[in-house]
Amino acid sequence: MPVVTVQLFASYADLVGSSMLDVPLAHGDTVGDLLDTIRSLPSASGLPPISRVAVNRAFAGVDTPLSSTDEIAIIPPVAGG
Amino acid sequence: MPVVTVQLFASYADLVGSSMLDVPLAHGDTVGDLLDTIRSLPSASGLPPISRVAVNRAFAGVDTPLSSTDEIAIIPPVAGG
Amino acid sequence: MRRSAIVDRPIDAASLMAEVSGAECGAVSLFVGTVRDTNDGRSVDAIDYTAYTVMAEAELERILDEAEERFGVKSLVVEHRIGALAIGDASVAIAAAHAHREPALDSVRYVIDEIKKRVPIWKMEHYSDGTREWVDPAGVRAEADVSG
Amino acid sequence: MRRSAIVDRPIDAASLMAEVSGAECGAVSLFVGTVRDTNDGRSVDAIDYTAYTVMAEAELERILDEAEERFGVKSLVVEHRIGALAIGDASVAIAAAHAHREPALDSVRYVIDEIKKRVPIWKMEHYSDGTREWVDPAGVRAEADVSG
Repeated sequence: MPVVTVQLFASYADLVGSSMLDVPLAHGDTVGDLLDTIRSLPSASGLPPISRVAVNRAFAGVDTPLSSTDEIAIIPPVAGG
Repeated sequence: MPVVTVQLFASYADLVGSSMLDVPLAHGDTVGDLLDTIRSLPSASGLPPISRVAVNRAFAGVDTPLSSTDEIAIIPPVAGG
Repeated sequence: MRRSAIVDRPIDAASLMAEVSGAECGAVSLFVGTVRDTNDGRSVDAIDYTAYTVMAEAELERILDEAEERFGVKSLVVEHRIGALAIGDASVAIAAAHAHREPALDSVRYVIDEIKKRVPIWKMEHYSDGTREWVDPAGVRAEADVSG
Repeated sequence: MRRSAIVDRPIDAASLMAEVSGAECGAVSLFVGTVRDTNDGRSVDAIDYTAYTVMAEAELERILDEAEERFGVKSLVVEHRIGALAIGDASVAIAAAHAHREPALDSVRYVIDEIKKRVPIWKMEHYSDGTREWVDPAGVRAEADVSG
């Protein structure tokens, strides 16, 4: 099964202890499937419920299909400004 | 009859040809009475309908009573900013 | 810091920003009105601003009172310039600071909106064709009998 | 002039104002967000800002697109700083210019409001008591496991 590297930032990176998380991705998986998989990973057990995912540098809904070449990040509550 | 000196500015001063207008004031006259008197003055015949009057450096309604010691001005449409 | 003034020298917007800023304020908002090179499609060379100065100062103070009352903003400075202004010159600047952004933004907007409605200041525009006119923002222009 | 950037050096708000200003613009609006010395009643010494920089830049561009579309403002510049900031440092500055004041004021407010909602930037506050925390504006603080 292919693996995608999901980028982590700020509190999420601290909670996981890394700025990257390797996540197995099945053919046809969507953002929602990816989040389910992340929840099942022991290395990600410290993460709170994830509210937002970015695919290729834009926010993406749970139905967005993923490919192994996508740039994927999970986005903690933002605090810019 | 006492006379009050009414201050004129900008277009009003240009239209009258002076920055002051002497206006007779009867005892008990209000702002509305003053405006009626101004309308009757030949020297003020060039003025458009006056929308706003200031008494003692604040806008005053037509029912405001006047005394001869008040600082009175008629205010052309403002264009600050 | 709360201050309002009618001035007859250039306005230094950066200095107004510095006046209102403080370690307890996370948001600073600034508005600057400048002389445009066109108005209603006519080419403008310069503007003379004139004021009923003592009343304009009193009215500005009342507007700052209202802004503080409505938005809780205590750090609020406004200057309006009078005299002969060239294209690009600042005619008015308003700076506000607050712990949070909404009061800072709201108070600046309130002050400029109220200035436009009620502060006794007038401007004569000098056009490129040699004419000049008192500006009536309501749209009814009073043709100045001093043109020439 | 339209430009957005994530920067890791001090923000010069006056230079942003100069960038957007022009003879055809009668109104310039500026918002500056700065580091406050207190937040939620806690004394703050400094803030580290971090970003998903490539996405933050893309999101800022989308926000400027939307502001231009909504308000017709073409002169719009925004910079957000990342890295270690001290009390009083500007973290974000937005400048807009337009012929008229409403679009200039509206677009600045739109940009800062949208930044707060959707630009992937985070801040860790360092408190005077030696602790530090990632700030969650929704109110649920994520206690940083790097405190010490």
